[in-house]
Amino acid sequence: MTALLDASSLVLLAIGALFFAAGTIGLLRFPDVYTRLHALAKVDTLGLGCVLLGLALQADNLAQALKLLLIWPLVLAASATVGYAIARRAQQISMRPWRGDDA
Amino acid sequence: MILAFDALLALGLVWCAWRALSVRDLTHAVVQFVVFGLLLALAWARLAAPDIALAEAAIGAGLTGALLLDSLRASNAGAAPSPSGADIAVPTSNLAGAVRLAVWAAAVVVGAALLLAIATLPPPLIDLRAQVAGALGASGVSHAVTAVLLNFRGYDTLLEVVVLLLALLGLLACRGEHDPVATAADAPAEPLARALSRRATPVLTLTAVYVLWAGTTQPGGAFQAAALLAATAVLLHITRIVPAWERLGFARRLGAAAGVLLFLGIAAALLAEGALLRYPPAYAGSLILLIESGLTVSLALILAALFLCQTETQ
Amino acid sequence: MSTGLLYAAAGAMLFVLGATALILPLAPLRRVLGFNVMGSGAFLLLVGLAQRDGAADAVPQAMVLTGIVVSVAATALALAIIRRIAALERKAPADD
Amino acid sequence: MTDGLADPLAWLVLLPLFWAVLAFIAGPGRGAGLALAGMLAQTGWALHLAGTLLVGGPREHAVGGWAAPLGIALAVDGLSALMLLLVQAVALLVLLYARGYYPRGSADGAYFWPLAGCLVGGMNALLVSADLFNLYVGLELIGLSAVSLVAASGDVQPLRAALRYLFATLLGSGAYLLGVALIYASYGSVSLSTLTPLIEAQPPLSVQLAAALMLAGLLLKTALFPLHYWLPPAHGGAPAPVSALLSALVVKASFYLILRLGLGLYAPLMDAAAALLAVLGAGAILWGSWQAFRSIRLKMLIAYSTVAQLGYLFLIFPLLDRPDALQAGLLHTTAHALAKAGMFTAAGVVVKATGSDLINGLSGAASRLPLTLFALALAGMTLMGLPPSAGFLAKWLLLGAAIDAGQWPLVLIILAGGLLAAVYVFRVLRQAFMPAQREGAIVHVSRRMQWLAFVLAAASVALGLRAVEFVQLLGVGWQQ
Repeated sequence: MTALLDASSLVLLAIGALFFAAGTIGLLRFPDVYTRLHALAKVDTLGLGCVLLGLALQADNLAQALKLLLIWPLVLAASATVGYAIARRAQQISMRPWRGDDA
Repeated sequence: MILAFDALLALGLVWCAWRALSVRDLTHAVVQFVVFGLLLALAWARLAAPDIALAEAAIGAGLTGALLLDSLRASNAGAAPSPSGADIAVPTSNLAGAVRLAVWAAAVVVGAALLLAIATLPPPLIDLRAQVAGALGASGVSHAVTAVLLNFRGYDTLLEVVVLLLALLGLLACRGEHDPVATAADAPAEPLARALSRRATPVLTLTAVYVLWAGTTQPGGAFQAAALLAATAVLLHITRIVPAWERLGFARRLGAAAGVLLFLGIAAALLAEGALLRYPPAYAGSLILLIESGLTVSLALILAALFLCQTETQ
Repeated sequence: MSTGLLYAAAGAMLFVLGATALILPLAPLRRVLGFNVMGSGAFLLLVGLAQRDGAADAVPQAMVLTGIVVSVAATALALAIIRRIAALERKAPADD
Repeated sequence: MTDGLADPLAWLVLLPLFWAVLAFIAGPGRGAGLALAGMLAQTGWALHLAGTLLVGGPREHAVGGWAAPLGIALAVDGLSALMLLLVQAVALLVLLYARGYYPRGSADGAYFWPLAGCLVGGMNALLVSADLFNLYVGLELIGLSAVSLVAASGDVQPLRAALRYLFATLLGSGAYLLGVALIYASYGSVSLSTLTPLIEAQPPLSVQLAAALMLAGLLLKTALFPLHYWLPPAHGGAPAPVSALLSALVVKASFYLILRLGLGLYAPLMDAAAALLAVLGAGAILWGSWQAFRSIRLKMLIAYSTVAQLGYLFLIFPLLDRPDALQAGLLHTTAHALAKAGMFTAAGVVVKATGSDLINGLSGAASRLPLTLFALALAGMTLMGLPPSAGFLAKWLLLGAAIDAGQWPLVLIILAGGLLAAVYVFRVLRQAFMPAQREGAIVHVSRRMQWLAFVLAAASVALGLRAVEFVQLLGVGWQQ
């Protein structure tokens, strides 16, 4: 049983780490603010979700696991708001979205 | 492996601090500083100091960062664009250059001496940890940091909350009588941010109460709870739900001072027990919780006022 | 090298960096940043060295909590003075 | 031995904080009566404390009932009891003066009362503390309230001075805090009574570095030449009651701490620093006097005179193995505090009456404000060191100790300093006795303010007549 839990938690953590890595590379490599936000959203939703689920499986008791899982919706709400605010501001100051190398 | 992580984090801290102090653009510098604060919170967690990590994230990075950003916004909002990066410019005279060089040379010497002193440090003669552990049972709380903060060294804390109240006094004193207060500027509030801050308020308040209550047995306490409440007020302010505080009316002054007064009063009353802040062991727990509850309200009001009463510079 | 010593060394460097920025005639806001970095460095050194054997020590931790609150108080006061100066200068520019 | 509810140590710290907080709640411009009642009670407590000390010797107070090193200890000996008395007496008189200076309901002094309470509370906390970290909190309390008081006048120039002062004081306490961190790392305690026996003549590098950092930080706060750059604009630009508090008391608080640590904790290390401190002190006397002589504004002259007079305090360090030197230092601290408070309050009267701070504008002041000019002259007597003032006695003792030790350069500096003080004091007096060029309007200034300035200045002279009791109290807790 514990072996199964450990294994699944390991897999979830690995998937989470993968999304974090992908999102970070996207943040560094993408050409404009809108695409970078897009990359970051992956980190917060899928990446963090997987990591939290993986950690919850390792928790000592149910209360601890629930507290860990509670982080997820809170971060989701915050990141959605912040992402929206940044994109809106970028639009307000007339930042044009990237349309390929000719832009 | 874990030491490698620590080394990376330590390097990151120094790098972020260096960037915050050296990049040309001040906005960039402040953002860099907030990142520094968040990394610092991680470092505190690594040093087995979750109380400090909480305080650093909420006060050091959070509130200080918000204050700094708001000051930048206020100074950039006016007509005259201040050359925000001018301070890093090349020294104008030879003398200024020489002074700069001398300061840096002194800094390198002091830094090297510090590192050498750290490397040659003898083992300490006294171990207070054993004494703290020994006296913990009589302190009224079971969390060691809270016991030191409110009992063994409660007198420090008493003076420290006066320092915080003093900062508010200083802010009010240097503000002109008819100065406009900060009226978070031009653009209308983000609708989504408004919705979020409305919904977050009850959650944050509840969390603050939990953090206060938890402080007696585990990391948390009045300062962290107050920082959460103050952050709520700041959030409500920057989303234009709560206006700036034109003046600090009697009720707000009373609220900001009541916790401090309560702390002072309890400290004085306990002189009857033979010494300042000498809690009778049977009542220590309740008295500490009473002080912490009062402090949470007052510190939250003070911290919020430090943000909501700043002058507008336009 | 223990975790505590590592962060203490980082703290020493932060202190020196921050103090340098506080001394040099930079923009006031930059010096406020310098002050905060300097304080953080001193705090890290205090706790890091006290815990160089690896065990947590509540006494310096409580001192740092006190110190953080003092730092935010000083920062708020400094910013209030800076903003007030800026406001007055904007009202009556160039009387320098 | 505990006094329970009647413990003077605790009340000297608590009372000013109480009235500060209550004055804040009462609102802008209020709290003067409360402050004065509090100050009166504190003066009573300080006298009572001095009395018990003369009978029962030094006393301690373990806060929270926890003995050091776990808890924080408060401790008072002759040195701190004298300083406590000085702080309460000067603050009481200056606050009485401030009540006339800030008209009721004016915006100017709106937050003076609570800020003054924090300042006095911070100084008392510093004077009774025997714990290095607690001393740090006390230093910050003093520093931030002093800066706020300077900033409170709300004009650009004082605000700039306040910012400069704030950065200096924060740098000073930062260096001090790093020293505390190094001490805790080396010994595992911050209690003075625990640490003092542990430090030997050849301590580890960390302790030497800690001593150097703490000394440097405190020197910056005491504004010892060449670290005085922040003082003249702050002390010269603040309103008169604030200048008086800052120049008379605040710089002395950090000097007290240097003395306290130099005589106790770091006594084995002080030999290395003593010569340097004396040289800087001599520099302060020469440079401060020269700048005072060159000032065109009265309050700047008095501020630079503070820079110069602080120099004397550091001449005592190479002579500290003689009991005379400590007595001279404390006598000078007290005499200068009273004289400087008298000078700044008198200057405040002059500025209010004539509307000008220029020394050239003083012409005719002697005939129009005779009492105030008499106060300036009396205070000047103390600064010059003319008998029978306490300033004379301090310099006499110091001179004796220097001759005794064969420190001829010090003798020369002490004598030259008195002459230089005479030059700048007479510059003011001469101008005041010149006939007025034109009859400018004189604003009426309350008699009470004029008398208070006079009382402060006269006290600096009269103290010389009570020197026996002074020395007796100072001796409590020091083996002579």
